Amino acid sequence: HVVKKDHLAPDDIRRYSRQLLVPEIGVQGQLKMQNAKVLIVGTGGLGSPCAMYLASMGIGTLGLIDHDVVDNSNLHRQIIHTEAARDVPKVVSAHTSLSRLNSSCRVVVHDVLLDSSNALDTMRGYDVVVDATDNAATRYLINDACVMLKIPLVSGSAVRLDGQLTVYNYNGGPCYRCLFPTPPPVETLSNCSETGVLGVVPGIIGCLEAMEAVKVITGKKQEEKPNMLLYSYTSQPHFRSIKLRPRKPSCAVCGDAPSITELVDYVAFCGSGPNDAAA
Amino acid sequence: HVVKKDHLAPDDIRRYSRQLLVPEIGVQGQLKMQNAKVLIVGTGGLGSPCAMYLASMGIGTLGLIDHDVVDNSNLHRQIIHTEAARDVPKVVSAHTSLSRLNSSCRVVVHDVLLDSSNALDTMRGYDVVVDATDNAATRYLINDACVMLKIPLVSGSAVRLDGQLTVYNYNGGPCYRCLFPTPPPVETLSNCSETGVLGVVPGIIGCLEAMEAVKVITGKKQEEKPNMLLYSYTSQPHFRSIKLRPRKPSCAVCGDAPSITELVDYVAFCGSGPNDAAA
Amino acid sequence: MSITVDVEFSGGLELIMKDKVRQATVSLPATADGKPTTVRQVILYVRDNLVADKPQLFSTENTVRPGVLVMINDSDWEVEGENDYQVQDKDKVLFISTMHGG
Amino acid sequence: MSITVDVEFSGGLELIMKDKVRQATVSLPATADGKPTTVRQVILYVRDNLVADKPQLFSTENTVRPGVLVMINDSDWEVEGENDYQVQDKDKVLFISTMHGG
Ligand SMILES: [Zn+2]
Ligand SMILES: [Zn+2]
Repeated sequence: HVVKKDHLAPDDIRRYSRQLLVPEIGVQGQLKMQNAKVLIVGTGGLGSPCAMYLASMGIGTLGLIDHDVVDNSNLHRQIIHTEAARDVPKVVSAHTSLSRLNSSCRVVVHDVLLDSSNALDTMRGYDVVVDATDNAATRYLINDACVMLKIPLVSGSAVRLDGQLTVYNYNGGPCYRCLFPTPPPVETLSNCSETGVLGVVPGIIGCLEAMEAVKVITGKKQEEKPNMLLYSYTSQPHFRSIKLRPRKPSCAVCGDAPSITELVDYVAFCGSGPNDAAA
Repeated sequence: HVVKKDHLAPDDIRRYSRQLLVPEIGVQGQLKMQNAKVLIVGTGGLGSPCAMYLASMGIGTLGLIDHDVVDNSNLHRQIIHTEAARDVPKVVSAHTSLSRLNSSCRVVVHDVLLDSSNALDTMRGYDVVVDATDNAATRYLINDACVMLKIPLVSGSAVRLDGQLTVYNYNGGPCYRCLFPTPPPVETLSNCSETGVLGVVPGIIGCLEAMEAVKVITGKKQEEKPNMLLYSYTSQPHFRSIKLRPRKPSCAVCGDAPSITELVDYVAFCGSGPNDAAA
Repeated sequence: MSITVDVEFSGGLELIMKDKVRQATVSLPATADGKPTTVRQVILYVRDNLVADKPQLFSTENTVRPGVLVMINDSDWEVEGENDYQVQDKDKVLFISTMHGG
Repeated sequence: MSITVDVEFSGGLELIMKDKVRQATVSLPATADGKPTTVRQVILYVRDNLVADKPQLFSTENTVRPGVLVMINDSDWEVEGENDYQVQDKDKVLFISTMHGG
């Protein structure tokens, strides 16, 4: 249990002085960040910059979930991990880096493979969840758990030279299932290890996920209508924002009469899971 | 002198395998990155993610220029610097972090205050220059030196909740002076220490600067018309791209009959310099 | 009278198109019975004319496959009536495949 | 006949406007001599009516101050003829202050 702060310590005023000067943040915004608990699922390409910036900006509690160890082929994009961390569990390596950046950030590590047996207990109590994972089954799992736990979900993805970003289950907007009620065919599923990704693409999207988390925490996000940001290095302009539907009353999980009221087997649902390297 | 690589070592193939899978990058793109020399001026909010991603993606030589030391109030946004690096010269701290991320990146540090006496010698020989500085005088200095040395200039800025990004002096597009022939009045000048900035805003723009550098190196940038990307957390959509003029034949530095053919006194020109805390 | 629409592919769908096109302008013939053209007809046209070789990666059951969002003039087609939306001349239809990588 | 234009402020210019407005729709009166309205008149209108108290932070010498870019319908005004561009009804004029921080 963490006691809520109601004022900033003198050290914090010096450290975060540049943020306190931003009118939309100020002391109240900084306090909201310091009292916030954010869970980042995945400490890979997206989770790296997201965790580093959230910790640096002064988020009070950061939860990290990952079951993987650092591999050589991660290093071109997963900047929270150093060469020395190869073969170390990613959450351990990430914790080390975050402690170097901001020792006052409380980091809670979960070295587990998130599944329907542990998701609700692991995710309960967080104010915002960031989806920084790399497979469809885990994305449905996180979505459903967020709906059941009533937690806003910041969701990003990055493949090749493209990225996508949405906040689900927030302020009358859709959840992931409202948009994608049926999982895609197995042969369309792919992740970074098959299709590749330029290192800085998850950097861009991960930073934007951190920004969305801040917007949710400070309340600024409430002024926005549901939307999805698309990024592509190969289209001009690189960024475009598209308007999304509101929450669907007929949604199986967030709808008015949900048929899914507890977590299911998401690997079976998608026909492919977090450990399947190829489709 | 660095020998150009014409093939990837087996270790590099493993390490950068996810990038090699991206069709627009591939082996040729990766070799272009490994043979490239990028100079980042400023290792603060913008320079931090830009340097980290460029090093991680496999840029062969990274030059870093900064004359400052790490301050407590930098840490909320300058994620290349750790708490332990407080009071250490920024280029030294940055070099340490980059070596941890990618020991095969050749880092050249310049612990100097860039001015008209040293800029040309320091900047000569780089393929791309990234402007990650925080004041108008240095921005004019870097621009003029890039024009004289014929180096494309990736320029970003971040203040409060807003950012801007442009590539100058490239492919028939404008230079900084083409857009801003006259420096702004001194009372409009400000930097992060006066107006503040949310930590992740330079994160977003610095990542995008790294992406622009990659696009210049791989040649992809040639397909684009001159443009400026605007980012703001307070406008919807957050990103917009605006079309810029081409190079101005009447420009004082990059025009057909330039009146500025050697570097001038930029602090006098702007009425304010890199060491002026307030306008 | 035929209708012209701009179609665009994103999130990897461009890779399954002929020549990996991201964008195309397509002319849809008038319907035989004089009924308006729906976005479903645009989807079937794309499936039959633009997709390179695996139509099931774009379309199943006479609509887009699961995991594809359709945006009509930058708005979610769900708001517009989905498959039955009547396309107007010069409409922009964007197909986005959801991506899972990170 | 008056002309209506949307004006927008970016890069910090919004902070020097009354109520820190980012966007406003302004109606410019017809010119007395029947001449077309130019973007210079938009600039002077903004200076005299929207800027809170320091007009010189927005405009000097009857145009925008140095360091401000003007975009007309998302294109650099330099291409359009700068101050003398004849504004059309419903034009969007975006004023961007260059930022130097990092
Ligand atoms: Zn739903
Ligand atoms: Zn010029």
